[in-house]
Amino acid sequence: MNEQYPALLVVVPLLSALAISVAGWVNKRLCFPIAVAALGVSAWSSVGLLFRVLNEGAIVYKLGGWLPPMGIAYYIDYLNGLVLPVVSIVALLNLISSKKIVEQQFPDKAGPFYTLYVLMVTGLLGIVVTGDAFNLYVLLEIASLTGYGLLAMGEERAPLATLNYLYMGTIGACFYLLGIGYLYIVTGSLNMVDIARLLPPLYQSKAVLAAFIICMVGVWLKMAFFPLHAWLPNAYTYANSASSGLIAPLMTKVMVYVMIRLILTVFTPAFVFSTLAVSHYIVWLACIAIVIGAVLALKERNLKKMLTYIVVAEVGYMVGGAWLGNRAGLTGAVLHIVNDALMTLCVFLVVGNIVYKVKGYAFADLKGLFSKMPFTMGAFVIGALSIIGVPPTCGFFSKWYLILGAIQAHQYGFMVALLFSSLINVVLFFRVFEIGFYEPFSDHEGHEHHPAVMAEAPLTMLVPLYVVAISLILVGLYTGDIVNHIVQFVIPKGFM
Amino acid sequence: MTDLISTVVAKYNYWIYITLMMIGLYAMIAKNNLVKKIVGMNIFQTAIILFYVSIGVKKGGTIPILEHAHGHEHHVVHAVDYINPLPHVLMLTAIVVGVATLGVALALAIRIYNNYNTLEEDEILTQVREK
Amino acid sequence: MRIIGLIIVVVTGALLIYAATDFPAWSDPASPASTYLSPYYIEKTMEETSVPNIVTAVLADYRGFDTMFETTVIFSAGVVCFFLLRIPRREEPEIRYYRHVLTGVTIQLKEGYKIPPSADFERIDAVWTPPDLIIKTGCRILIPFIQLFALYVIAHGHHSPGGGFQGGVILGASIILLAISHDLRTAVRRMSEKLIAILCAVGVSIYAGTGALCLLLKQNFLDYSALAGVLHVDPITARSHGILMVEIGVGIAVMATMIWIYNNISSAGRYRQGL
Amino acid sequence: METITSIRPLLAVLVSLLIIPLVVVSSRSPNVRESWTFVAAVAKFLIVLSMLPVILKGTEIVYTVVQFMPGAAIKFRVDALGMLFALVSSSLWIITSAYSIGYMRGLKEHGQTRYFCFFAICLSATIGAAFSANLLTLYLFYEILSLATYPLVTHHQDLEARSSGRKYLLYVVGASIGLVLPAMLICYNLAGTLEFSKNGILAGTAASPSLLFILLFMFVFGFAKSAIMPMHSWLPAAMVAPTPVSALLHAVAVVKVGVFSIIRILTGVFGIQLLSSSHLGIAVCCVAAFTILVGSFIALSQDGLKRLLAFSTIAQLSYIVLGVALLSPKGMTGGMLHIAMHAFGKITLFFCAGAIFVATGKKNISEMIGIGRRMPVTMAAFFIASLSIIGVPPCGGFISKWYLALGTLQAHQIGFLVVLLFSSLLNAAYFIPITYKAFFCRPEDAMFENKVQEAPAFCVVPLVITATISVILLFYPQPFLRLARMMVQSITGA
Repeated sequence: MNEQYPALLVVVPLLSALAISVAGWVNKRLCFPIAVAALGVSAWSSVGLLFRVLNEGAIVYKLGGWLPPMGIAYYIDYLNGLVLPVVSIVALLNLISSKKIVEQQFPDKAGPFYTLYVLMVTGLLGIVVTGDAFNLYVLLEIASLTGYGLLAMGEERAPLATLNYLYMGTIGACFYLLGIGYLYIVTGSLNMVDIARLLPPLYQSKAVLAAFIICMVGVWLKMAFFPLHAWLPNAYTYANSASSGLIAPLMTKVMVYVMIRLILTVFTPAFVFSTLAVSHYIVWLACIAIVIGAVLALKERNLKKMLTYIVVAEVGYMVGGAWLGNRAGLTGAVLHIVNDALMTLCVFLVVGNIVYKVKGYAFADLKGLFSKMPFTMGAFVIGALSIIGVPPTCGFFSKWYLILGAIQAHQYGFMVALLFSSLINVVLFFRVFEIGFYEPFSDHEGHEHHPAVMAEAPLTMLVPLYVVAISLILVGLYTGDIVNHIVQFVIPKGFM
Repeated sequence: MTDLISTVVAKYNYWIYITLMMIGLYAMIAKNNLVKKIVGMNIFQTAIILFYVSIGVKKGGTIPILEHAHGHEHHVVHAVDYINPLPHVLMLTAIVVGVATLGVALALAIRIYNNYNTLEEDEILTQVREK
Repeated sequence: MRIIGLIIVVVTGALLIYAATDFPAWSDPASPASTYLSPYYIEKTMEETSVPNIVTAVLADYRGFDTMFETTVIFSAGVVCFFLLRIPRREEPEIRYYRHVLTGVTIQLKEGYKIPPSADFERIDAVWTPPDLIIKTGCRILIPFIQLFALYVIAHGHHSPGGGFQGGVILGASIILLAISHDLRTAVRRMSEKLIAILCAVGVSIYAGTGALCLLLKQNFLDYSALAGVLHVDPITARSHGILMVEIGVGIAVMATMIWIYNNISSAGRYRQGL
Repeated sequence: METITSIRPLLAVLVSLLIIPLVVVSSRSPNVRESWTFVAAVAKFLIVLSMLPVILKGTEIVYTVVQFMPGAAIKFRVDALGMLFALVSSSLWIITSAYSIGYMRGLKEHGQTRYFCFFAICLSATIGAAFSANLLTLYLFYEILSLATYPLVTHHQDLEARSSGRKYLLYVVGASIGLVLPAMLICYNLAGTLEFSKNGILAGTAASPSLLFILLFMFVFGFAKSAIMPMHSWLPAAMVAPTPVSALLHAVAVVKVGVFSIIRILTGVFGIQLLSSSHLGIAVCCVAAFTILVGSFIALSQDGLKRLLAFSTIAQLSYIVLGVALLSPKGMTGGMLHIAMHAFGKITLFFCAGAIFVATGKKNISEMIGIGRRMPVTMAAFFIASLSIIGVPPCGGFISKWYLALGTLQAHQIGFLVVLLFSSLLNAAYFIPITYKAFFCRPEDAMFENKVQEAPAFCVVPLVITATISVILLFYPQPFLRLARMMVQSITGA
């Protein structure tokens, strides 16, 4: 069974999604356990895959038994070996937490919700695991379509925000498809490794250049990289918290993975960094993304929307890091995919808990939360510190590599942007803490606060939250191992 | 000049797909009505399908279904006789994706119409702002 | 917005035109796309899968994994439409209308009153639509033939243009035609919502299940040659049969999803009389 | 230099974190809860003390927790300076714990469980910073300390606390992220390591003098806890905290972590060779001297007792920086010794201020005329401690000032000697009148007319103990003096 992990990873959630869909019509109570079991198997196989990659090196899995350029192959190396467990575990944790949210918000539609949820995870895992450029498009569409469905279920404004996302997402996916078409027309292949093998004589071709630009723009649209970010904040804010808890941590991060995959495997660094030599401009764009994201977040008076702008800024971190074009920067970007997925999950789970109990996420709803929901807020503090970048949480270490990369690449603008965003994050989060901590102000001299009644979220929501919060610190402490044993091998040799 | 004209003529499939695609893109960006945007999106997607299918065409090739395949005598198959099957396969996928996206987009549009009683984007935004 | 749109369109268009100058000319047999992978498919399909329709072979076998997800895409679109639109009916409306089919008399019922279940009465929603006999009868004659043709398209996909998607869409169209020519209630009475939803899942399950069966038979996922032992044929014929199995799955899934999406969108999730 | 590997430094850091769950669980019964704090404090002190003989023998204790990348790890190294600082803070934590009980219960403060938890985290971070072997570990504990102090500073949860909290964060966290973090990364990029070394890790790298200058001041101002002007104004603002917090954290742990960090930067990162050859030491001295004078002048004009003490602290902290930046062995010894001497003196002063507040509710000096009649023990302790800060016998402060003065002479910097002496005059000018008025003026407030009525014993006993230690330190300044000398010896190689 060991060698079938790559197939299990995707097929088990797919079949389970179908089973959930049927169970939704037969017995609704079965949906949740099936979903948990499916994602549990996925998580198990993804971890198993990671260990196989660590022991044996890259794995090729031939679907249908056909040789790669003819058939579709899975190609698992250190990069997706690292991203896969993150995707599956984040999805699993949020799934457990979403049980109560679904029961509260749309109990009738638990069946389709879990179906879409598991399908989306299938799509995301497939995107990460596949070695075929076109297959990636199909899986991208699965993840997107289910994502639209999940996001549109929310407040009154959710459908409109989601429709805008759908327009942008479709343009993005179509651009990607077109870019793959351009590559196909000049190379005749769809397999990523094969394309990379065929490309070098064509580096000067205008078609390859256009293919690269179109693919990048498509992927940037999907990951909400500035200035293509406008769809993200509304779409994530107005969605129900079970969906935003899945999509906010994973969708943008998986797209960053796709970008790094395109740069490293398909177009190869030789083309991207030497032939093109535009990395300076992209890094500057990333700086602007970070600064704009931070400033827009500062403007918001609403916790969830503030967090979505932080997501936009974090995308700038990763794009900038990847485009620094040196070892430290790329290490930082890859590490930040992992860390940011966990951090974002942490804060969005917190929002989920708050919405579940308080029924709102505007700043005014957060008053007195430290005494009302001390455990939730405790985890929020850890998540916030990680986003700010305080050691020993993991956010610090990816930021460390990113800044180191910026210094080595003499991109001091990027360094300043990162520090600026860290400082803004301090302001952002402590503003929230202040509201939760001080308000409502007691009328007399500060002593003898009214003991607030504790109204903590249920255990199924707290346990995943604490697993994430603790993992933020553990991942931080084991950064050295992650870098030495995994990330180091992601980056091609000869990369400075 | 003749060169230019012959290039333009020889690649007319590309010019058509680019034109169609840009029409779709423009509609998605500039139109005010949400359904018109959806229509634009479909044109956009169809343009890409046209592009792919036109890659598959081969001068002198016929549809990629082998003739006399199950006959008793063994026929030698020549690749030049048949057009490229792969783009057709890919576009079957893209068509399905297009249909699926269309369905989801329309479902969203219905939800929006239920909420705001209009599909004009500016009117919806005024309503949103008023709240 | 118009000006921004125009600028974006011009810039993008210029980039695409610029790139297109490097492309091979239209229908050039020497282009990389035509010389790299496609000769392999054209020349080997018959001996490797025993399917003359190369598109079908590539679709369901060489790139069968893509196609499985393609089916999943359409399945998820169906689920999304249902998820977003379906309004679960909790309570019956206060006033309901029934029409006596034979006489065309409309009956109004207040809450609490019921009519005996009988084929003579049909439920209508507020608006009274006159039954158009010609259209109804015409469609009722047409639909079986459409469905027969659809089955042919699915089954004959190995040898002629066609296959699961095409056949499934035609099959779905026949039911949608019923819904349009009569009303949604009639169509739903023939194929209930639950049946459609389960068929969607079953269709995709047939595809993914075939793949998983290969997995259980100690081959890679979707490697139909593993079925040789079960079907008692040689591995190449097994591939051909495997393709047929997944095409049937695709047909069922596409049909059911088309109907499901139509039902939800045309009635905005209320499942009343539809358009 | 011999080194041995031992887990004891890590234990010393963790012991106070481990009791936090116990404190939370036993929040219903305050006596049990406070006894956990005592257990942790004593355990921590004993662990630190157990390492003292090893250190005095000239051995260093090393322990690596995790290695992140070459040259950057969470790693502990206990040397003489770290030992000195850890000894001071862990011993004073025991005393402060006792005082906290008296103070918090005396005022019936809310959120006492939270208070004791964060106090424990602060102490962990302090010890961690003291034992840090490299800049990364130091930064880590520095940040933890900053954040763990925040809930203590803003303990009252009112508007004033909020604005002070903001100021505190802006200066302390803002400077560390905005200045120290990039400076640290630039260092790492230049030197490839962050491990403190005897000669300084930047010595021998290709850094230009201007870059060195910028880096040095990024560090000096970035470690804003040292309250060097212009990064000082968080300290008076932080005085809204309950007094035990001000006493231990804003006279001992937090501010001294800032100064300690600067010492590490000067000696371990830059190295005295590099500093003296590039004349950067003098630049730091000038900033410190400016802070000393201005801080003392401002203290003169303060009426709030705790604010006065805060400005006095600002000035005194710069003594330490000045001493080390003089780069002369005597001056460095004096600076390091001043960490201990000032700690015992200043904590006594804060304890007195708190005791006065608990017993009478007075915060301002102008309201304390004649208070000596009601609280003679407290005011006597106050007098002794203020003598120690001024730097006259019979108190420990005299020794460190003596060494500092010798240090200026040794470095041939007569200007700074003048600064030191003048500032001592200023110290006397703002401390002596308080005691004088307390004992020798007619009370204006009727409540002082009554007979002796001190604060609760939990408040008074600790301040008597610290005042006594202040006196004892003059006659028996070991082991602090020996540790300081060992450190200086190992740096200068003399």
